[in-house]
Amino acid sequence: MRKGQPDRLTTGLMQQIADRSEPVELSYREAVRAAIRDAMIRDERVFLMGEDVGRYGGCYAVSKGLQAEFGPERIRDAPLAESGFTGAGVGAAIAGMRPIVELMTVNFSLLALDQILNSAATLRHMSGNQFGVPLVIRMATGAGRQLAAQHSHSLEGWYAHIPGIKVLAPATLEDARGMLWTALQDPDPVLIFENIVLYNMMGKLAADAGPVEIAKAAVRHAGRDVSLITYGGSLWKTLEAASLLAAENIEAEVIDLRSLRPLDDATIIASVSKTRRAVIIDEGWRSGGISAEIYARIVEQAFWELDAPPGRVCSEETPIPYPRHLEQAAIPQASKIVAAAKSALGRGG
Amino acid sequence: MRKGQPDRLTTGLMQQIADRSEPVELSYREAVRAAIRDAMIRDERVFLMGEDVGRYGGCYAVSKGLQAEFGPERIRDAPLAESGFTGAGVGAAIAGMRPIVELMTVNFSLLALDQILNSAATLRHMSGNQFGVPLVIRMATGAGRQLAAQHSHSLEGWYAHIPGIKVLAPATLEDARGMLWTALQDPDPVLIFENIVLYNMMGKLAADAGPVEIAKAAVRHAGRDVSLITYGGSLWKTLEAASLLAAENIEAEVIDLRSLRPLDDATIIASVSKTRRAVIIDEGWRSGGISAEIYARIVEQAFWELDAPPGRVCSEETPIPYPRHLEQAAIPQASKIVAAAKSALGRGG
Amino acid sequence: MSAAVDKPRLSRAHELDLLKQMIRIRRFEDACAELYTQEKIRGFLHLYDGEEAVAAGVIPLLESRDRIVSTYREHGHALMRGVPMKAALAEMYGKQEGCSGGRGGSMHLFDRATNFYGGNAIVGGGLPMAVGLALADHMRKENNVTACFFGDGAVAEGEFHESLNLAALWTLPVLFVCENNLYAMGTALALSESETDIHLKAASYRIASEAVDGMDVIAVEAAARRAIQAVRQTGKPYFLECRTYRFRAHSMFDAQLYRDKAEVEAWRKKGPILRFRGWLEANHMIHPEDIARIEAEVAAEIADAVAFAEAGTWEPVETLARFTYAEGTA
Amino acid sequence: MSAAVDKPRLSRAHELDLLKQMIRIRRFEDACAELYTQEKIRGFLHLYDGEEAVAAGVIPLLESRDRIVSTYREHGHALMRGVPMKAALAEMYGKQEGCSGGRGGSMHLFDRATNFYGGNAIVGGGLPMAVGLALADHMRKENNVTACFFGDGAVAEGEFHESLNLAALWTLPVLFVCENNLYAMGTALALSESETDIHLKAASYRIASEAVDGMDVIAVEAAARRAIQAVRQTGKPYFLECRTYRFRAHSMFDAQLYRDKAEVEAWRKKGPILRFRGWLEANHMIHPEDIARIEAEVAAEIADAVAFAEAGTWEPVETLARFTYAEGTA
Ligand SMILES: Cc1ncc(C[n+]2csc(CCOP(=O)(O)OP(=O)(O)O)c2C)c(N)n1
Ligand SMILES: Cc1ncc(C[n+]2csc(CCOP(=O)(O)OP(=O)(O)O)c2C)c(N)n1
Ligand SMILES: [Mg+2]
Ligand SMILES: [Mg+2]
Repeated sequence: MRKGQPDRLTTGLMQQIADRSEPVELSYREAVRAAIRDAMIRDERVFLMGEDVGRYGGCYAVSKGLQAEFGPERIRDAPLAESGFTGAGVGAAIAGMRPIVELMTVNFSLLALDQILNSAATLRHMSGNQFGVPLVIRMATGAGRQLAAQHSHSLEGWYAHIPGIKVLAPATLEDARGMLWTALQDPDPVLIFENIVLYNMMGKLAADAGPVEIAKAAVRHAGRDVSLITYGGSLWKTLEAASLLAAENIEAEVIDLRSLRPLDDATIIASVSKTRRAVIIDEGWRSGGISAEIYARIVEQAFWELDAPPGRVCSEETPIPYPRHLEQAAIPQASKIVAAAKSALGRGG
Repeated sequence: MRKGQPDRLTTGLMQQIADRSEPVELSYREAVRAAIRDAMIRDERVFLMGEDVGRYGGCYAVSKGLQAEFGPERIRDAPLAESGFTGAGVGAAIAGMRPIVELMTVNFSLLALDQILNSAATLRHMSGNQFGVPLVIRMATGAGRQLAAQHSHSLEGWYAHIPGIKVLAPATLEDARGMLWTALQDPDPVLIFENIVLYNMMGKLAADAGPVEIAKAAVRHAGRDVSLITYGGSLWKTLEAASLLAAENIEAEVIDLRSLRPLDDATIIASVSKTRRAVIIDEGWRSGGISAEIYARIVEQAFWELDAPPGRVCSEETPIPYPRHLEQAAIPQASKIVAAAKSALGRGG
Repeated sequence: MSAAVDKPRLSRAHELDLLKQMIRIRRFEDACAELYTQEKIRGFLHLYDGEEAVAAGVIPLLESRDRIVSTYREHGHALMRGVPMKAALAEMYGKQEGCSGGRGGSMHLFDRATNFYGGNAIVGGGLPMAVGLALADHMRKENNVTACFFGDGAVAEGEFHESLNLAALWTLPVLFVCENNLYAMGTALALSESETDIHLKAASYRIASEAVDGMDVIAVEAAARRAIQAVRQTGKPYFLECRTYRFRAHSMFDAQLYRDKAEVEAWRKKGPILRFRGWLEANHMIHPEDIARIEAEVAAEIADAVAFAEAGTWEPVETLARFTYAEGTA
Repeated sequence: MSAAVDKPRLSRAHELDLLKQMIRIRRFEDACAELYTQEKIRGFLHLYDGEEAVAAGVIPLLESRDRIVSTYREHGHALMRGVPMKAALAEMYGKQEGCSGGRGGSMHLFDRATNFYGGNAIVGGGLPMAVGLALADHMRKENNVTACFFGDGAVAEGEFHESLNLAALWTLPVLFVCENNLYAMGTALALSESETDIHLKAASYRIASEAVDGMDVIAVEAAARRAIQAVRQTGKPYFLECRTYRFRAHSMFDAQLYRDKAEVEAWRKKGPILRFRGWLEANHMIHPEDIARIEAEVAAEIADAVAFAEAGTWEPVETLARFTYAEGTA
């Protein structure tokens, strides 16, 4: 959060939510905070652990105020030791707690990957179902803030390769508010990726908004001409593209995957079978990204329904550069999505 | 290597090679060793660094005898500190050396992933071409030795997602012998994955075998009915499948990708355009594996040539279990490849 | 405070039991080595031969509610903890009756019933988990101890450093037990650590520490008693370095090029079983019949375990992917 | 042995230059902060305000053939090293004339000409690289020193541990410079380390170490001279902890909820520039004209740098993916 910018107090928000009055206006950041707070209140086994989640208030101000409310044991500031405290989350989860580990950003999660892949993801299977790991790991992801090559990764789709974990990408306030609790109920490790450009997004949310299911993709905009399949930060660019296409009488259907592992094949295939054309939009690098998996699944399951090869709009295959114009050129944009959709419709330039 | 099993001495082998006499018979392990030895002799900037590469002789006996020949500075035993010594390889490469870092197995490489992705892969780009990282990282990969969930990963295809690095998968003696030197000439980081089941594979190699190019895929068996696209340890299962198919009058073309990043689209598309049918075989987990990327590229570039959706034969999406029958059931087998090829030909059961 | 910690059980029965446990581990692993050559056990097999005094000295002092995190060299830990020998062996056969349902093999013995959190095949990988187990206890104010075993090689890993710091910083009841057998595979300690006196490293984290002769089961037991007592009373971590030696190869694939036969022989003479038995004999605390009885009991248990493992069943391939996620959730 | 190390240049000219360098860094970063509010500089901007004595005390003692590895808080290091101010500022603008071609921004200043191996935005990520640079020198028997800067927060990372051990084990000429400013973002040292006396940790690796008042440029210089001399003479690593303080926020996004204004104010009174200037004045080594001259020179240099950066060019989007691989190889 930019310094000095006023931040709505979670307590006030929660009060409003508790009133179950009209929909309230809040930011994505506040929705995540409300979700954490809610979980902390509902289940005393829940705690939040990560770098600067406490006194600092979270690197993106998500957990601001929570340490004052829940104390330093349950809103636990961790030293810079990503592998250590992620592994500690694994251990605490096995022992019956419900830790939320915050890895600050996906860029630093690489330091914890051994614990995620070799411990969290394998323990239930290799112990013959004796030790499950009900751990939630949250992290920020994505480019768009000019943070350059080491701080702009979009690796959520890459993580979705790993059996044994689930991968969620809340794109809406409702999901930011609702996915956490559902993830905490899951007996297995769940990774939640919050796109950094969404934190400041404002919107309305039902005052009594609560947990949401996490198994299904959502059709965020119905259309019959082409399926635009995306998730996370790219959802909003895709919806913008759908508006632009509508102006040209192209009715795009926009699917928000919500979960990257497992993927909701049924929703994807139903849409593509209807529209017969698809474009996948993903802020990850193209080669070997989740876009390729979605691509393969569409063709595997709907080859005979397709009128054209699906398209992909992904990030350029290069580390993200610092200057704004280059950064924006590197990642998906509404204009590129429009072009890809038209090209899928044989109306390319 | 199994204890007590006789191991041909590299020196003897090299003598034969030096003689440039008839093709010699040797193992894949010996081919890799010859490649390392050759590089050490040719270029004094080259050194090998990793756990147990020296006194122990390499966990798969690849570097046996080399420390006696080149000394402990250049065949450098490293402590268990994967991130530390991989990063040291990055630094030494920037400073003008030509390190070969051995990460023992891909399973441990996760501990070094930050150094690979955030340093090795980004430095040239983010420094504006001032600092390239001419580093080669070798590691064993794959299942098949009953090493269970934490020691059986096939993540080479996953690594191929990262821009800034190259990924090689030598499947033949010739490539095991020849790719290393070419990789060392590359000004950027190159990861070489050696499948553990290949180390004991025996074969003949020209006595004067040397460096090979690494930009192209190879057609290992020509055919016109279906393209079987694979690499590494699965190549041999795929060739076996091609023989089985031949017995049923199906002529399969077998493509060995050799390089997973970059992929040689031209060779893949030429083959698929001819056969109009494809099956991709990959020991990695299916979802989000390199198989998906190849799948997407085929459809993107040859949609109108395809007579059927391509097939995939990958590993089951579960950690690899210890018992042999389960492990073998988890990974690709010739029988599954045959079935997938027939199914692509509409001759499935 | 536990009875186990309170009274040093220096009775003859206790001494005999210590000896028996060490012999039991040794004979069991001799059998495993034999079964490996018969290809009943496959994959990597890491034997504990020579290091038995550590498990035997430390583990019986833990309460059943305490927790244990181990490595791929964990047969001795599992047996001492009470994982039934037959379940451990069936696991190494890969049979469904194994303590991990046959999925894990030798490197992945798990047992919820005894709070045995596994075999871990990633060097250093268990340390953060131990910190987390202890963190859960700390947050719930449960006075359990988590004992975390690891080798000298693990000390060089970043996770060692991160875990010790976290445990001390957060005041967590972890007993770190370093089994320093002087080698990490073929890498001698001096090639792996700039400071080879490992227990000194604990000071960097303000963790109390002690080094003990790991070939002397009585010394290990005494040190472990102090250590466990300290953890239980203070809730703080403690670092115990047990200096020991591995008599056999690192795994069954190791030609042992990195050390002399003579070195191994010299250490064998200091072996924990030989030494303890000699001491018991010298003190007339043991009779030849005792040894005979122990050997017979152990042999019978092993024979039972082999029969059990042989008779075990293979998991059908149909359920291969089961337990990737909890049943009914994926 | 280098002249720079040999004779402690305690001349007035030298003292004035030290002061000037610190003022130069301070004013430059004041300008950066201003340019940030104007949105000329974007992304993360980490200022060195308060820590200038470290860079000014250490870096001039290095030879041009020596190497420097830095962090995302590296403007001061870069300027001291001789990276032209205008190239640094153009980089922060993202212009092609920047020292990294505009690709890196504030966190990624690189400069091959001065052996400046960058800004690294991964905490602890530079330590293994420093080990590798020194390894190359060691293997080629080149008597260079690699100075590696990092914060107190980095000390908790596994890579800190792995790197110190490797440097000591392999006898590599690395000067580890810990800039202990008491906070890692909002995490106070006591919440990050169980042992807060950081330099003591070097003993775990048998690395010689020293802690110095990092607000006293003369003390830093003296300690750095000893340290660099030791590294150069022995080829071994050395650990220098500089105790300092960051006056400003961690980055431009930090509301500083974790510390009192009063604490910051108290430290400001001990500021390296204030203190050194006061000392020079008390000792009549400086005149008001000197300050005026320095400020004028610095202001002119900054004005030039701003003009240069403003006039710089944007890289065309067509070359976005250039240098992902070396030209002509991918
Ligand atoms: C992270 C990691 N790196 C490498 C290996 C391969 N490996 C297995 S055991 C071992 C040596 C470990 O030595 P130590 O910690 O001393 O335990 P010991 O085997 O002596 O009991 C190595 C290098 C591994 N399993 N995990
Ligand atoms: C591996 C990693 N984890 C987290 C971060 C986010 N982060 C950036 S700076 C910082 C604090 C570092 O503190 P310290 O090392 O003391 O350096 P200082 O900023 O005080 O100079 C953190 C947590 C990061 N960049 N890298
Ligand atoms: Mg050992
Ligand atoms: Mg700091």
